[in-house]
Amino acid sequence: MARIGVFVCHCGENISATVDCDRVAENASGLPGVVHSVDYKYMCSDPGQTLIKEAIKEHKLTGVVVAACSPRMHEPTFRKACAEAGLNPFLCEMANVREHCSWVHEKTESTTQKAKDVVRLLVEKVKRNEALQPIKVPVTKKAVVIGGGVAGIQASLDIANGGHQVLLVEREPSIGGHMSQLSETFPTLDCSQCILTPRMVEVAQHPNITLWSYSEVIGLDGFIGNFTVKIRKKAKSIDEHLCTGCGLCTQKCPVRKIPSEFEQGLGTRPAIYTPFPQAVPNKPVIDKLNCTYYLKGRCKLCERVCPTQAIRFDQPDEIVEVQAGAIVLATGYDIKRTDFFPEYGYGKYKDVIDGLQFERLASASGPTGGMIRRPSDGQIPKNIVFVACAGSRDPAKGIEYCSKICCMYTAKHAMLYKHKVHDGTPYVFYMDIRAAGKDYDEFTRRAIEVDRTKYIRGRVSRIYEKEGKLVVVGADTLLGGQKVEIEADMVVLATASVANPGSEELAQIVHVSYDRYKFFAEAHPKLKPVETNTAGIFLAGACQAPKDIPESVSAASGAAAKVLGLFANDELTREPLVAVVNRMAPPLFSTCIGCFLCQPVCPYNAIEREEFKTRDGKLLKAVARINPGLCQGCGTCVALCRSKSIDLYGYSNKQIYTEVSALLDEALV
Amino acid sequence: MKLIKKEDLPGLYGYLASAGKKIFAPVRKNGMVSFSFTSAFEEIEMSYIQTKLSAKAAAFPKIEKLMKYTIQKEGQSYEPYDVEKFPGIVVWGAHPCDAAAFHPLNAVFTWETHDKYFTRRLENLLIIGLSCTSHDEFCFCTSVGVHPGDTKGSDIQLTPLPGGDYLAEIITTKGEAVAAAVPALFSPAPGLNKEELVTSVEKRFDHEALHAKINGMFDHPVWKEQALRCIGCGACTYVCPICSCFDIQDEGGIFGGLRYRCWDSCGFGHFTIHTSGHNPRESQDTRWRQRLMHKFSYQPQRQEVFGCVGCGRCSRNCPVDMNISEHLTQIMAV
Amino acid sequence: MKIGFYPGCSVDGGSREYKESCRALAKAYGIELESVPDWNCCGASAAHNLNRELALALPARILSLAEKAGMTHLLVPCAACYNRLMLTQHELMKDETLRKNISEVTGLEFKGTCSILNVVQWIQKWILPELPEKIKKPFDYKVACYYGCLLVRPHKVLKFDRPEDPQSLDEVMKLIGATPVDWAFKTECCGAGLSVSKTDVVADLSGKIVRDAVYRQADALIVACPMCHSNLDMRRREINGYLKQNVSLPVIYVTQAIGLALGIDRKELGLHRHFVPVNLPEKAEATK
Amino acid sequence: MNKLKEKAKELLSSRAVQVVVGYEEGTGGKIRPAFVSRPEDADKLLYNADCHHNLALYLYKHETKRIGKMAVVAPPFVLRSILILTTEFQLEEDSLVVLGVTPEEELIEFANFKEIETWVNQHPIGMKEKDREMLNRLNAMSRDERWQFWQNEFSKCIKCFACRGTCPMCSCFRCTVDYNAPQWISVGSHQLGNFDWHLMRAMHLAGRCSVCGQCGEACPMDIPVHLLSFQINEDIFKMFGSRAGLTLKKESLLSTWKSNDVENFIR
Amino acid sequence: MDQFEPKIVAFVCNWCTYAGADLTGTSRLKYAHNVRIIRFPCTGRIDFLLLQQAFAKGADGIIVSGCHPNDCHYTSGNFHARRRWMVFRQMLENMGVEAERIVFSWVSAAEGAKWADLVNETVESIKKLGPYHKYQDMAKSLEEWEVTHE
Repeated sequence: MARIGVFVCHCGENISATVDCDRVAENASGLPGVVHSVDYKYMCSDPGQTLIKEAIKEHKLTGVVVAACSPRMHEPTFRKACAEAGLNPFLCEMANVREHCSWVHEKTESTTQKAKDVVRLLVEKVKRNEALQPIKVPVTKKAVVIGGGVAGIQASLDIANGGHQVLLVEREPSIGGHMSQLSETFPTLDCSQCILTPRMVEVAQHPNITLWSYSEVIGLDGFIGNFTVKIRKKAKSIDEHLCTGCGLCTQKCPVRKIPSEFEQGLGTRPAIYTPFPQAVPNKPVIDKLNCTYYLKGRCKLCERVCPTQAIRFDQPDEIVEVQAGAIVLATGYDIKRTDFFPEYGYGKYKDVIDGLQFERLASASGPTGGMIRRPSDGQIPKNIVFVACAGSRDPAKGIEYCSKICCMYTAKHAMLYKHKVHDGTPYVFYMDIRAAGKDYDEFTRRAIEVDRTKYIRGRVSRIYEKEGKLVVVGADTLLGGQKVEIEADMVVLATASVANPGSEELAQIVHVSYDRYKFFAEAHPKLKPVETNTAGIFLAGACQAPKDIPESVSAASGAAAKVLGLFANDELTREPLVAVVNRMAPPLFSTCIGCFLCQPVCPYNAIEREEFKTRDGKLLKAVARINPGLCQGCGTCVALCRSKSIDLYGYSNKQIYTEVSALLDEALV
Repeated sequence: MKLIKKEDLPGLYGYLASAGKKIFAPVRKNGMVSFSFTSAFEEIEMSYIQTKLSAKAAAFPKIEKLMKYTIQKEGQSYEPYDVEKFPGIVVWGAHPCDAAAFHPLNAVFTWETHDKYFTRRLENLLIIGLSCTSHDEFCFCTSVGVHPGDTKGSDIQLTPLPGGDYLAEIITTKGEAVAAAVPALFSPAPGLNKEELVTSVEKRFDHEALHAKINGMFDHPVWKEQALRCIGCGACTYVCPICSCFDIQDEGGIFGGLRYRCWDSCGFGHFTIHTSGHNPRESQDTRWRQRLMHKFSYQPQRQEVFGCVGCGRCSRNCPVDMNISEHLTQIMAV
Repeated sequence: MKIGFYPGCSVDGGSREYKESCRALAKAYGIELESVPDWNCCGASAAHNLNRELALALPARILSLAEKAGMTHLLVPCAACYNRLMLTQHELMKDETLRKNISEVTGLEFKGTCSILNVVQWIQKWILPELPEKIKKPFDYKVACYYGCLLVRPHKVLKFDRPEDPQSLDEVMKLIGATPVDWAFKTECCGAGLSVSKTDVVADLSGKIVRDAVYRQADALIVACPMCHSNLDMRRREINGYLKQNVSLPVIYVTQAIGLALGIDRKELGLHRHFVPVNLPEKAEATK
Repeated sequence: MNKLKEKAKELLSSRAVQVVVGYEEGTGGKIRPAFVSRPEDADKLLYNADCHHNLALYLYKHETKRIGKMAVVAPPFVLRSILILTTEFQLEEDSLVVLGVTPEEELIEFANFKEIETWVNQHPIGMKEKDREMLNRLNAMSRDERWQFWQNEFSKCIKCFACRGTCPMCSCFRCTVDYNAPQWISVGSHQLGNFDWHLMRAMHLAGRCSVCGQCGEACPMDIPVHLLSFQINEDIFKMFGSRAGLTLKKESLLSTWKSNDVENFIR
Repeated sequence: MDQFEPKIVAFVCNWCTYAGADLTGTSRLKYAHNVRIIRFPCTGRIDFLLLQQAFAKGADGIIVSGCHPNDCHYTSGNFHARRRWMVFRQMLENMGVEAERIVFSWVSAAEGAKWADLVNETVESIKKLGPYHKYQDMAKSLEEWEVTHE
C-alpha cells in the first residue's frame, strides 16, 4: 500500500496570496494513500527540505509530492533531498501550483480548487512511479575523426591538445583536403598552403594523433562512449617504416600520364605518387589501377630504384577494429562536374572549367606555375567569364540551396585573374552577391570597384564554341532582361557545392541521418549544429552544409569541444527516463510481435532487433529492443506501439492514464 | 392441451405486461430477428427460424452489475446490487432449443456455488415456448436430444396451427397460474396430432454415442485439422444459449466505481493466458477442442447435461463457417 | 503487328509528308499504324493556355479512345501533340478526383494504361533493332539534329533524353551512317507559337538556327516536329531575308532520313512536298 | 479456375508446398477458407467474386505455419495485405507461394513480391457499390446524424472481436483491448466500451488497411465496421496521397512524416 | 445551473509548451482557471487513447500543444504527432465526434502570451459549445445499464 507525503509550499506569498495552501494540504490528506500532508512557507529552503527528509523517515513514505513552483525550476532540488533521505529520487514529483496556478489566476475558490486537482493528479501519478537507477555508461576516451580536410585537422588538433587520443582517418593518400588545392583564400588573399601545411605537419607530429591515410571507415557498432569502428587500411604497396619519402620512385616511374586528382585533371602524376609536394604523410602510394606491374605483371622499376627496399607489391588491404568514445565526421564536400551542365558545354569544351580547376591554374604550385592559361592551347585568356550559381539555387537542377562560398571565391578568382592578366577583362554572371561575413562585402566591392570586374546580374542560358571563342549567352536583368552575348576565351563555372560521393553510404554505416541533398543532418538546426541525432557522433565542416574555411574551422572546434566535454567524465550518467520493450517467458519472450513500425519513428536509431533462437540457431522470434544508451526518452514509439509493448520510464502508460482519470475524477471547477 | 386464438395473444401479452413483467421476445429489426424487451405485442415476430442472439440474456445478460464500491482514506466499502429488485421477465416465443437451454445453464450457475444473480433471474422467469414449424440446414436439435416440439423448459408451450391459432400446452405450475388468471383466453383444443404440426429435423448423429466416443479423443489429430480456419473470435460462444463463461471487471476512478461481470469466450487466445506469458491453450485447436469437449464430454460427466441444444447459432454466425454439426458428424466418422 | 497512331491536325494536313514517311517506315517493318478512331484536336494550338479543363479533356478523350480500342502503345509524331498527351496523362494519373471529373466531361473512362511514344521513342523501340541489316544506302551526311522545345521539355514529365543537350536523334543518325555536328541550337526556340502571327520573329529565331547549322557545315537539318519543320522549311523565304543570303540547307524529318537509308522511294517519303528542295550532294554509292 | 486447381495439385504433389490456403464451398453455398494438403483434395478449391475472406490472416499464424511451406490463393486485397505484412516483418518472401487471382478469375503467378508490388499498382481495387453508397450516405449526414448512426450500430456490438479475429492487419499477439495496465478500453460491451474499441481499432488500422472489408463481412451483428476503415482510407489518400499495401518500402503512414504535411487546424 | 464552467485538459510537451506556460506565470499573465495541464516529454508521446479517455472522464474540451515544427527537442516527435492528429481528427469527424473540442496548437517556450490567449480562446469557444453531454452520456452507459436495456 502506497504511503505518500504531500508538501505544499507557500513560496512566501507567491502561492499563498491566491491559493489557500492549508486547505490544499488538508484536502490532500484526505486522498487514499496519503499518510502525511503539510504546508510550509518555503519548501525549497533548508528547513523546508529538512521537513521533507524527516517526514520520509518518520512516515516511511513511498512517494513524495511537492506542490510548489515549476518542476523545471526545483525538481532537481527536491529529488536530491529525497535521495538524501533514502528515498529513490524518481519517487518524487512536483505539482506546479505557482507558474501554472497562483501566478496566472486571481484569488478565487477555483484557483484553490485547481491547486487541489493538480496535487491529486500528482499523488495518483507518484503512486505509480517506479524507483529508477540512473544509467551509467563508461566512456572510451579516444576519438575517431573521419576526414583529413581543414575541419578534420582542426578537430583532431583541438581534441589532441585537450589531452586525448585521436585517430584521424583520411580516404586519400594525404590529408589537406580541398583547402590544400586552393591558391589564395578570401578575404585576405593569403596563400592557402602557407597557412594549412604547418597544421598538417603538426597533425603528423602530434603525440596524441594517429594518422591513417588511404583508409576508409567501413563499419560502426555500439553507442556513445563505446563505439567500435571498423576501418579498411588500403594497401599503399610500400612499407611506411622503411620509406623515407625520398621520391626517387615517383621520378623513375614510367607511367606518367595519369591525370592528377590534386590538379583537377589539369596536370598528370605517375602510378606511384604523392598527391602533392607538401603531402602528409609525405610517402608515396601505388595506384594499383594504373601501375604496369599490377596490370601486366612486370616493371617493378620502383622496387629496383628504392634505396630502402620499401616497395611491397604483395601488401594486402588491412581491416582493423578500433574502440572509440566519440566520432567526428569531417568528410567535407565536393563540386558538381561534367555533363551536369550540358548547356554550358562543360566537359565538352576544354576551356570551360570549374572553380577548383581555376584554383590550380592560379596556384603558384599548379600546373601552369600560377599563370592563367587556357587548358586547350595554353593561350592567356583576354576575356574570361565567371558563372556564379552554376547549378546552385536551381530547382530545375535539383539543387535548391545556395552553395554559399561561390560568391566569394568568384570575386577572388576575378581579382586573381586581373592581378595576373592586367589587360584582361573578367565578367561575372550572378543572381545575387551574397557576401555576408567579416570583410566579405568589402572584398567583393574591391573586385568590382578596384579591379573593375564586370558584374552582370543575370543567368547564362547557353555556352557554345564558335571560331575558337566561347559564346556565352545570358541575360542582364538590370537592363530589363536584355540578352547579352560575350565571346570569351575561357569560362569558369562556380559549380554547386554538393555532398561528397559516398556520404550517403557513410551516413548509413554510422547511423546518422542526412538531408535530401545527402549532407549530414545536425541534431537541431539552431541549438545542436555540431551534434547528430546519434549521441556521440559530431559534425565538423562542409559535410553538414557548404561552408567556407572559417566556418569549417569553428564548427570543427565546436565539435572538438563537445568531444572534450564528453571525455571529461569517466562514465556518462543519464536520466533513466528511457523507453523499454517488455519481456516475458518463452515462447512469447515479449508481447512485441516485431512489426518494427517503431524503428522509423525513433530519431536516435535506438530501436534494435533482438532475435531469440533455439540452441541450434533456429529463429524463434524477433522483437524490438531499445538501446538505453541511445534512447533519449521522447516516447513517440510508446504512443505508436499498437500492442502497448513499449513503455516509458517516468511517463509510463499507467502513470499518464491515471493522471487523466484522476484529474477529472472530481469536479474541476 | 388448450387452444389460444391468434387474436387472443395480445390479451395474454397485455395481462403479463400489466402484471409488471418485462417481456423479452423475438423482434425483427433491420433484417435481424433478436430477443429484445418489448413494449407492445405488435413488435413481436412469431414466425422465425432462429434469433441472432439466444434467450439466455434474460437470465445471463452480457453485462451483470455485481456491486458498487467506494475507496476512502479509511478503506473500502461495498454495496452489492439488490437481486430482490430484479424484474420478472417473460421469455416469449422461445423455440424448444432455447427453452431447453436454461437447464444446462442453470447446472453451471448452481454447480458447487449457487450464483444468486442468475438463479434469481431464472426464478423470475416465465418461458412461453414456441414449437418449430420450420428449420434450416443449421438446425440439428434432434441430434442432441432436443425435439422441435419439446416442451422441456417452457411453462406454456405454443404450437402454431395452419389457421394462425396456437395449441397451448400448460406445462408448469407457473404456467397454470397464468392460464388460471386469464381463463377466457384459452379454449379446449381440437383433437390434433402435435407431431404433424411441427417440423421434422433429420438426426445426424447420436449424442450419447458422441459422448462415449469424444471422451477418449483428447489427443486426436482431428482438432488440429478442424480448427485450422477458426479465427479465434467469440461469436459462437456469445450467440450460444448455453455458453456461460464470464469475466469480472472493476470500472471506476480513484474514489470508487463498480464491479460487473460480462461474457467471455474460450475462443480467445487470452482466455487462459498466465501472467508469466505461459498459455496452457496456446493454439487455436486446443481452444476449439475445449469448446466441444466441454459441451459433449465434461458437462455430461460433471453436471449430467449436454452443453448443446442444436440451435445451430454458432454455425450460422461463424465468420468462417465452422459448422458444428458438420464437425461433430466428422468426429463420429473418424 | 499493330500500333496506335495519333496523327493530329498538322501531321494529317500541312505536314502530310511526315505521316507518309512514318507509314513508309512502318510498312518497311510490317508494322500497321492504326489511327485512333474518331480522334480530335489535342488542344496544343489554343486550348492549353485558355481553359485548363478543356486542355485536359481534349487529350484525355484521345487517350480514352485509344485505350478503348485496346491500344497499348500510341505513336504521336507531332511533338506538340506528344507534349499535350503526356502532360495530360501525367496530370490525371496523379489526381484521382481530377481524373473522375475529366472522365465525366469526356464521358469516357480513363485508365492511363496506354503508353505514349514520340517518334524517336518509336524508332528506338521498333525500328532500331533491325536497322543495321536493313540499311541499303548509308545516309552519309553531316546533319544538325534539331529537337526543338516540346520534344524534351518539361523533363520531369516527359522523362525523355537530356533537356539541355539531347542526344537521342544524334544517336539514331549515327546508326544510319550520318555524322551529327556539335552545334548550339538543338533546343533553341524556332518561334512555332508565332508561326502564323509574327513571321518576322520566326525569321529571327529560326534564322539563327539555320545560320549555325550552315556554319557547322551541315548538309541537312534533321527534325522530329511538324512545327519546327514548317518554320525552318516553309518560312525559308523570311529566314533568307533575315540572314540576307539564300540558304539551300534542306530540312528533313528523322523518318525521311531513315527512309532514304532504307532505300525507300523519295515520293513515298513525301520529300517532293518540301519548300526547300531536298537535293543532297550525291555520295559514292555505298550499298551493302 | 482449373488452372488454379492444377497449380495447387502440382505444388502439393511436388512437395513444393505442404499446404494450399484457399477457398471452398461451405454450408448452404457459403464460401469459407480451405486448407488443402493432399493433391487429391485440390479439386475442392474454387475462386469467385464471393470469396471475401482475407486469407493473408493465416499466413503468419503458428497454427498454419507449423504445417510447413504455404501457398495462398490471393485476390487483389490479399496481395495488398501480403505486402503490408511483409513491410511489417510478419511474412518472409521465401516461406510463401502466392497464387494470385484476378477479378476476372484468372490465375497469375508471381516470381517474387516485387512483381506483386508492380501488379497491385497497375490494378486499383474499386469499392463495392453498396459500400460506396453507404459512404456517400454517411458523408451527406450532419455530424450529429453520423454520431447517432454509429451509436446505433455500436449498440449492437457484443465484443466478440470477429472483426479483429478476421483481420490480417490485427497481427498483434496482445491487442490493446486485452491490456489491463491500464485498462485502456473497457472489457464490457457497453456503449463506451464498444465506441472506444471501434475507434481504437480503426486508428490502429489507419494507413495499414488493405480495404478488403472482411471485418464488416465477419460481424455477426451486421455492424458495417469496415466503413470506418474505408472512409479514413479515402481521407488519408486525400491528405497524403498514399494507400496501404502498394509498396514494399518500410514506411507505414503513421510511423513516418513529412515536414510539409499540410494541416489546417493547428494554431 | 449557474454559468457553465468547462472542464479542459491540456496535454503539453515538456520542452516548449510546458515551459511556455511557465513563462506565462513568471510574466504574471492571467488566464482562465478551467485548464489542467498534464506534462509529457514530447507531443509524440501523446497516445490518442488519452484523448478518448479525457472525454470519457468528462472533459468538455482538450488542448494539445507542443513545439513548433522543426523546434522539437527530439527533432521529429511533433511531426509524428501532427500526422497522428491529422488522421485522428478526421476519424473523429467520421464518427460524429465534435472534433473542434480538441484544440491543437504549437506554443514555444517563448510564447507565454500565446499560451494565455490559447487557454482563454479555448475556454470561450467551449463555453459556446456547452458541456459535451453526448459523449459524457455515452460514458455513463455502464452506470445506467439495466438488463432491461437490452
